[in-house]
Amino acid sequence: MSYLLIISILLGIIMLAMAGIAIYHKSQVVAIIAAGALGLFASVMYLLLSAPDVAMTEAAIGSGLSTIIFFYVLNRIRTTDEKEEQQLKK
Amino acid sequence: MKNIFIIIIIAAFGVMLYPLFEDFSGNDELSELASFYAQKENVEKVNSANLVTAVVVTYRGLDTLGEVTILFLAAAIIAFSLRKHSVERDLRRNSEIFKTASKVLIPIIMMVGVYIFMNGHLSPGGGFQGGAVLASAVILMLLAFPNIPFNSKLFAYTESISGLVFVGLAAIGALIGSGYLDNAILPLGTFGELLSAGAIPVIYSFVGLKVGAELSNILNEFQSVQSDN
Amino acid sequence: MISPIHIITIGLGGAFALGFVSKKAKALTTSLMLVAIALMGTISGSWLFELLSGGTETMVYTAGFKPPYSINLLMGLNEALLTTMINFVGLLGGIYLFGNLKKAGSHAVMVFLVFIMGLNVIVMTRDAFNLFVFMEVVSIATAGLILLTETGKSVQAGFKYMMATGIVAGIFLLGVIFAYYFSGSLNIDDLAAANITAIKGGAVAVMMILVALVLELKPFPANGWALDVYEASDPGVAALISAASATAFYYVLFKVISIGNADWYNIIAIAGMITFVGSNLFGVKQDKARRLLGYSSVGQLGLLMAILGLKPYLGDKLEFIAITILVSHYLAKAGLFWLAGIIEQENIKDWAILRRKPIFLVLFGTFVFALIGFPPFPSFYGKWELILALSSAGQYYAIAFILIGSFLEGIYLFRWLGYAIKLDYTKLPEIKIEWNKVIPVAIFGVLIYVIGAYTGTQMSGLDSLCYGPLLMIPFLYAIDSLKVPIKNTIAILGVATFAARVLPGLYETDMLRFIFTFIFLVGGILTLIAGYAYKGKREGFYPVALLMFVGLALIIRASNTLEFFYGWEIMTAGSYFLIIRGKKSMPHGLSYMLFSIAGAYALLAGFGLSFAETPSIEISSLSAITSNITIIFSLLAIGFMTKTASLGLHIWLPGAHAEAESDVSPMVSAILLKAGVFGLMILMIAMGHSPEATNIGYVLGWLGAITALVGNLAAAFQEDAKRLLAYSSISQLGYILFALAMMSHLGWMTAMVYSINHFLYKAILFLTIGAVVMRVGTHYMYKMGGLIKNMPMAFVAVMIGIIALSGVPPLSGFAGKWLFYNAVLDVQWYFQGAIVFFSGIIAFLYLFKLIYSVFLGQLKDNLRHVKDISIWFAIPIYTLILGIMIFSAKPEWVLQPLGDMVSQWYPNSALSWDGGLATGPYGYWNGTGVMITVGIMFMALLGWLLLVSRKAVKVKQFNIVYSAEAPQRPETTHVSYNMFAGYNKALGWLVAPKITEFWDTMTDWVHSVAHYGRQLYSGNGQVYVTYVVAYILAIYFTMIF
Amino acid sequence: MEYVALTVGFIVIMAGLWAIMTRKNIIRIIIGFSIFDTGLHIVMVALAYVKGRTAPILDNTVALDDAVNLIVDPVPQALVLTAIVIGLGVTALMLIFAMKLHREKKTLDIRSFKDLKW
Repeated sequence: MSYLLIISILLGIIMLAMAGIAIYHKSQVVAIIAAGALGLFASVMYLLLSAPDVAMTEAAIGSGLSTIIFFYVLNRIRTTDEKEEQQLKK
Repeated sequence: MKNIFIIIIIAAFGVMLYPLFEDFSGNDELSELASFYAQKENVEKVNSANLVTAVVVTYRGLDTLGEVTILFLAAAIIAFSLRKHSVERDLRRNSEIFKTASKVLIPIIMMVGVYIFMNGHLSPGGGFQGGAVLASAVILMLLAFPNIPFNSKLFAYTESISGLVFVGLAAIGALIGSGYLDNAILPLGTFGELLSAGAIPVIYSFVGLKVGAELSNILNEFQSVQSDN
Repeated sequence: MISPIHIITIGLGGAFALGFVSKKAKALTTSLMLVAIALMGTISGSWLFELLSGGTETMVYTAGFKPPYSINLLMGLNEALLTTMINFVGLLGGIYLFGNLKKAGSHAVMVFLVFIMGLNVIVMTRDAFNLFVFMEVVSIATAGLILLTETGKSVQAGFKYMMATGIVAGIFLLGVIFAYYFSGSLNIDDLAAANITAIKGGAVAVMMILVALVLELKPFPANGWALDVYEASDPGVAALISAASATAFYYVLFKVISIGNADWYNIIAIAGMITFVGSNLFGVKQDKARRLLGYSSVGQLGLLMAILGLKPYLGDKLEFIAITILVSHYLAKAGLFWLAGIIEQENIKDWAILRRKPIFLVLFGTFVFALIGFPPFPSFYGKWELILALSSAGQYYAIAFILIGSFLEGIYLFRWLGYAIKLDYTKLPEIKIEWNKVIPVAIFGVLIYVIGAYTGTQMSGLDSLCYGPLLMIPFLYAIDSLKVPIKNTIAILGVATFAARVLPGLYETDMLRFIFTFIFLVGGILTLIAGYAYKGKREGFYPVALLMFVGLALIIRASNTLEFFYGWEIMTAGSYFLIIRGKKSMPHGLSYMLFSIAGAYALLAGFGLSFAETPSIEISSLSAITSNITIIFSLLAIGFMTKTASLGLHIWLPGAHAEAESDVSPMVSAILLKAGVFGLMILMIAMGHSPEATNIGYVLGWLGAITALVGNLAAAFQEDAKRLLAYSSISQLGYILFALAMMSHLGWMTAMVYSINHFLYKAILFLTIGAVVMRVGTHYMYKMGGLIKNMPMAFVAVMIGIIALSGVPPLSGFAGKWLFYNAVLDVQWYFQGAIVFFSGIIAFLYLFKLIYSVFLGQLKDNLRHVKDISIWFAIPIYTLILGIMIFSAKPEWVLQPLGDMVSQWYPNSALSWDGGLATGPYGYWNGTGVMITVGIMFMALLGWLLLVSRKAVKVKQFNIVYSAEAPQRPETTHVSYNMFAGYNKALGWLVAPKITEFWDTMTDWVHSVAHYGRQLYSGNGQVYVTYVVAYILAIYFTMIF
Repeated sequence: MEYVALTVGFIVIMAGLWAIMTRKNIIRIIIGFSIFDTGLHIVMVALAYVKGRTAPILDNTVALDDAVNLIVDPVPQALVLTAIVIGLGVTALMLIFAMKLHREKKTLDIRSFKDLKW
């Protein structure tokens, strides 16, 4: 077994764990971060698979920008929810 | 109960994927298509050192045109569907350190972005990656200086001009070159230099600008959207 | 020629350039977009023109490399046609949505333009991954367009759409990438050549690609999301999705299917047929207009999918069939969605609003008939060729599925049309007319006729006369705002001109056709004369009446089955509109239409099978059939018997005839029913001589006898005069069926005498009773009575009518009876003959009731001052009476040449004629002689009666009826109220509405299946995704096992 | 190694599907789509790999003359590039829908958006 193989298996396990967190973690924020991390680990794997272009794209777009967009939306949804709660309290 | 049904479905899906796995045997050599791209005389026809870029911009340039269109569409849809809601900025004060750092970082990040898409035919990266980096500079700006006016017109014009240049170059290829998106309408230059590979760096630069502008627009719309209540 | 690639240049360049136009110049932006689409359309249109006029198709290469190294696009005839269609509907759809787009601003305009451009590319591209990219472009643009009019529902629908297409796109991508892995190419043509299905993994990859494309066509049941989109998005957008997207995606499947192996055709055919039947079944229960259109859209796509899947059996007809049905769907569905947007009524019952602007109703009707596949629309020819080709290939299950699906679609479409025509609209608002919305609908409405006419010219075997006379209909519609007398004169002149051209030649050559043409056309003229009695405009009557008569004339003229079927459908459409004009006719119109469609499909299947036997569509070639006779003969006979209303297929008739207008009842009873008789005769002439047909004839004989009995019994128990006559028609047609089924010389002579007779007296009776009803304002006989003094003309007419009907000498009914007994003795059908004889006696019951309770007895107070029937009714009535007299006195004028003709087919035991004396195997008879004898006897009796009655004492009205206290409901004391209660007790079980119950149960069953079935669409987007995945798996596992 | 990647890719795809079909929160469902996409990308890159070869960029280490024998397949990589960007567009749009749905009913539970049915 070459060390590359071992690394890739480790990466795979981490990625599956990330996917699990993204699906099942109670906190939305953690879930979104986990989904982004899944993309980041995937881009490491792309590097191993001799695909630097893809790795860059996945890191910048697949995990970077989409995570940011997720957060923006989550933030909006939360603020409305909070406002409502405040209104309810009043 | 319902989940059991879905477990069965997913398991069946796995069963369906299995033959793909079973008949997968890795690659020992390039496919016929890829070897064509890697052959010397063909590489010289396009003259791009990064073969992925050659494929993306030239051989499969029509896909890239579609891809740019998708971002364009997404930006347009987000723009017209969120426009109805009031724009009201979150005027939070940011720390001075963050602001100062941002002032330094933003130009650097932008430079990096430009570098990435201009060298797309030589090294990893290209218009999309560079554009995304540009957009991240814009995010930083939005976060650090939430009250500076976002000049959406500038972005819109950048987007339109870049798109038109892309389509225009493509059409010129069909008119004077040997086909739509032919990169040989500009001099191919010397292999491995910045000004080589014909229209590729030009196209990729404009793709970069366009993607950067579109992503910035999208982010800005998300940033500025405020709920009705 | 401009390279087709510049469709992309214009579309995308235009979209990008719109960013420069000021955000405030919204109208300008939208107009520029329309210019861009028009330019794209010009390019594709010019290619279409070029390729149609013999140009060669062109392959566009990009990047200066040949495929598979770069992406290529093809502009062939199919691509040119489809891109032209897409751009055209895009242009009109853009005009339609002008207001919405303007309001939403330049970004929405860009999305619209890119949507149309993307559809163009997916039609043209030959590269699998490029297809993926532009499919994504289209689905994202679609999601954007769904947001164009933002309601809670449209957002929900959009999200479900994105979820479903997200999965579909993922599966497609997975398939493409593995196809590349196994074949080394992304080019569709290379993938087809590579035959990667030989490897199991390759087969899975191909399956994923194809199943994703199938899913894009919204197969049942994985299509809940699509229905939501159709329902909730703006109708202008739904029109584009249904017309433009569906067209493009259908073509994608069309070109990509070649990468699969032969099994795939079966899978797609089955998926298509399940979709067609399933979604039309669920549509039956739907009452929201746009969702119903969604069901219909999905169903039509299923049909198209099935056609593609049946490619191996369709041969070179495939493209013709697919294009005609696709074009009909494209025009009709876009038109219907646009209409839905104009009138803005969600419930289909509120579509009665269309009558506020009758031109919209015409458009609606046009689209409905085009969807079902009536002539002269393109889909008619498409379905015809489809069924013929499938029959030739022996694909009977496919035929059954397609016809059942079409029938189900007919149920809801015609119910809807009925609502629009009949329901009250006075409480509904005015229609807002926005010209940018009306013009596209109108253009599509006109186009569908133009394309239909063009398709007709492409069919071999269709005489140009088949659509020439049809031009009368638009003309009559155009002058619909004139008064009745003018239009009536024009209509009569039209029919008369046609009759004058056709009839003289036929008398010499073809007595059979002469008689039927005479009944159809001269009968038409006579019944039209009654129309002068109507005042005002009588809007819409003349176009549809003429439609029926043209159809009838076409049936007679038809020399091949296509022409025959064409005329049959025209006649059905016309008679449907005539019937549904009656005040309470909505349900009856629907059941008439449904039985007619079912009958027409039986005919279509029969013609298809006969074509498969002979390969010819000539009617004469029916006689050359040697196998499958039983099934072909039965199908055709059933088809014809829906029009003759034989027992079991009769339930539409009483209501339809009774509720029709006074002059329409004779048209649909005396005249229209004969179309079925004519059809049966044509059938038996061609195929009656085989032993199989003789066996069926035996069954038909029994059926005719029972129909005669039950019809007469039911007639006897009616309180409604017109309903009584309607049941009487059923029974008389039973006699005719019985006589025809004997398939002997005497039998046929009997049938013809009955037919002529029935035409004469039923026209007289319906016209007279209709005229009486117009005066007294009720159908119920117990509300009439004693009218003899006010209406002597009507009384005489009814009396002559019932004498002719009952078969008492001297009128022609007697000739019929005489021939009948001879014929029965000849073929030795004693038992059936006895039933018919018995039912003849029952006829006296209702005839007595008819004349007694209407004309004799006490005159009602409220009817004391009614006038005699209108002179415009009296003229045709007395002309017909004259006809009866002539026919009774000189039957040899008609029967002798007819006999000669019948002898061609049935030479044995023929009648021999010696002047007026007819001699059969069991006796002889002389019409003139009988007439004179009976005349003398009648005069003698009458004289004696008059002599005796001078001594009669008149009884005062009040000494019986009001002898005790006043009854609760005075009408119940009328003698004809529940007149035959005793008979009803004895024989009523025979007419218990078993058959009606049977059909009701069938209807309920269909409805409850639809009701429970459609709960599959729970509305939860996640569940729909599960369906999509399950659908993929289902296909996968069927492919394996 | 490519086997590992392929296996992981397939499992991630199925995990994404699982999330899409079982999670009730719309944001989670969109995350599911994002996971599903990532899985697809991993599979695509795995298919491009050629044993022991380097990236398809012709620089000093990869001689132009012998590139055919030195590099991995650039085609799937180019396709993934496109797919990633498309995925971003789709995700952004789905999130817009999520925001609008939330605005409508103040909830993100997919089961409460069943106004259209039958």
